[in-house]
Amino acid sequence: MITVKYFASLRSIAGKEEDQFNMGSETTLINLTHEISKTAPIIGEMILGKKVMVSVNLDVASLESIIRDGDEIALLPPFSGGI
Amino acid sequence: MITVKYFASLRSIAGKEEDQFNMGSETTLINLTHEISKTAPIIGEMILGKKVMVSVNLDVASLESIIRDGDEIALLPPFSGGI
Amino acid sequence: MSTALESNVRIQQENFVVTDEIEAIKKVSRNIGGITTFLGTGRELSKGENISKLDFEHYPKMAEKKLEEIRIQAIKDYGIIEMIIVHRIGEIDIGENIVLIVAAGEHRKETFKACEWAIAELKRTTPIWKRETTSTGEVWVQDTP
Amino acid sequence: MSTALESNVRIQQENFVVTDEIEAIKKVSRNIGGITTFLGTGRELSKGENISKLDFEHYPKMAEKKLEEIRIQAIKDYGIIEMIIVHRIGEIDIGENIVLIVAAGEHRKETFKACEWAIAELKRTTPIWKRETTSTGEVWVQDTP
Repeated sequence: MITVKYFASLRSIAGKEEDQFNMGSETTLINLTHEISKTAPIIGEMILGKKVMVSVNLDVASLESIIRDGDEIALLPPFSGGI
Repeated sequence: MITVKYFASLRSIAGKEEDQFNMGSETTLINLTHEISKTAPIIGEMILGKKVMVSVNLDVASLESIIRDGDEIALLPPFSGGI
Repeated sequence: MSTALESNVRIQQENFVVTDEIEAIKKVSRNIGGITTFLGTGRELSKGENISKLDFEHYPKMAEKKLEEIRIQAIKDYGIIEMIIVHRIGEIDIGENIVLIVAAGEHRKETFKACEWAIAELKRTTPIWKRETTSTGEVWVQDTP
Repeated sequence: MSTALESNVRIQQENFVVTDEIEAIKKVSRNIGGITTFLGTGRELSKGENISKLDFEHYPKMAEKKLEEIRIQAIKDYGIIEMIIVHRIGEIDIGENIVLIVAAGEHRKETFKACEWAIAELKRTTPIWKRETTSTGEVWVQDTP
């Protein structure tokens, strides 16, 4: 299973903190995005339109990145820490 | 009387914290410097050679400045405050 | 990870005391001559609107990892001796402390540069989000594109 | 002179507490979002020599006047909200606080600029002198030509 975490404004849009997707042993972020789009097309569009960044196991990743079973994906809206 | 104050390394050279000079009602810093040079030629040279700054009543002044009876002159070696 | 990570970069709900962080960094070396500190606090106004409350959320583990990367790079690139970064999360009132960056070095110039770079880099790379509550409601602030 | 002068620029023998100065400056406005602080401390090494003690002397009244001029110009030129400057005099041990500059503003950039300018200006214009005691004796440091 692949875990997808939603943060800040994304959590409100998704209506949940995280999801689980069964994508087999290996796939790409873009394939995962298509899977997310099936139930949350708005979020899919945000990912493809680079409105949110995506991290894989705590590092920012590109949509072409390979992801594997057990990976932790997070959808990161623009940061606003600091002041 | 004109008061002359010596600070930091200048105080060690002068061997005192301050002096009094009777220069009449009005003179220039350069005339005062010549007066100082009579007893402390090294200090006179430092003033003329711009090794020390001179202040008149708390403001930095040039050697051409007019000084008056009652003024407070200070001889200021290069500053080293802060760190 | 080293104990340095645990103490020198932190994300926490509770407030921090600037003097305590400065005294901690002073203990690292007797050759520290300059310490530049940046403290971010909650402002009342944002884009003309009155803010009544701030709320910060972070991505645990990733946020701490980014702060540690900033600390390591600041020490390396600017030649400072040590850096402490603390960011608070949760509810924060107007005037309260939000973020602290302390850069200690032998001389002042590198500490100013490192501190200014670190707060900009934190805003750019660290997964922390701010929600502002105003009279018109709550909004997640999106500073960085 | 105003009470601002008495509290915001000071030359004193006793130590200061950074947090106290920051809390004092925070009270000036609820629109402060960034506070940059520079703290100068006594280093052990100077030009390769071990320092055992520092001693600071100032020209009373003129030094305070210069600090107040720096504060006023920093607020005016950099658009910050307030600045506090404290410089200690007398004997200071290695690691102890020497000088503190606190610049508070709405945004961080102007506070970094104002703080960095102020410490450079202090060194350039304020009649304060440092005497270092090393194993070879005592010497008045002459930084500024």
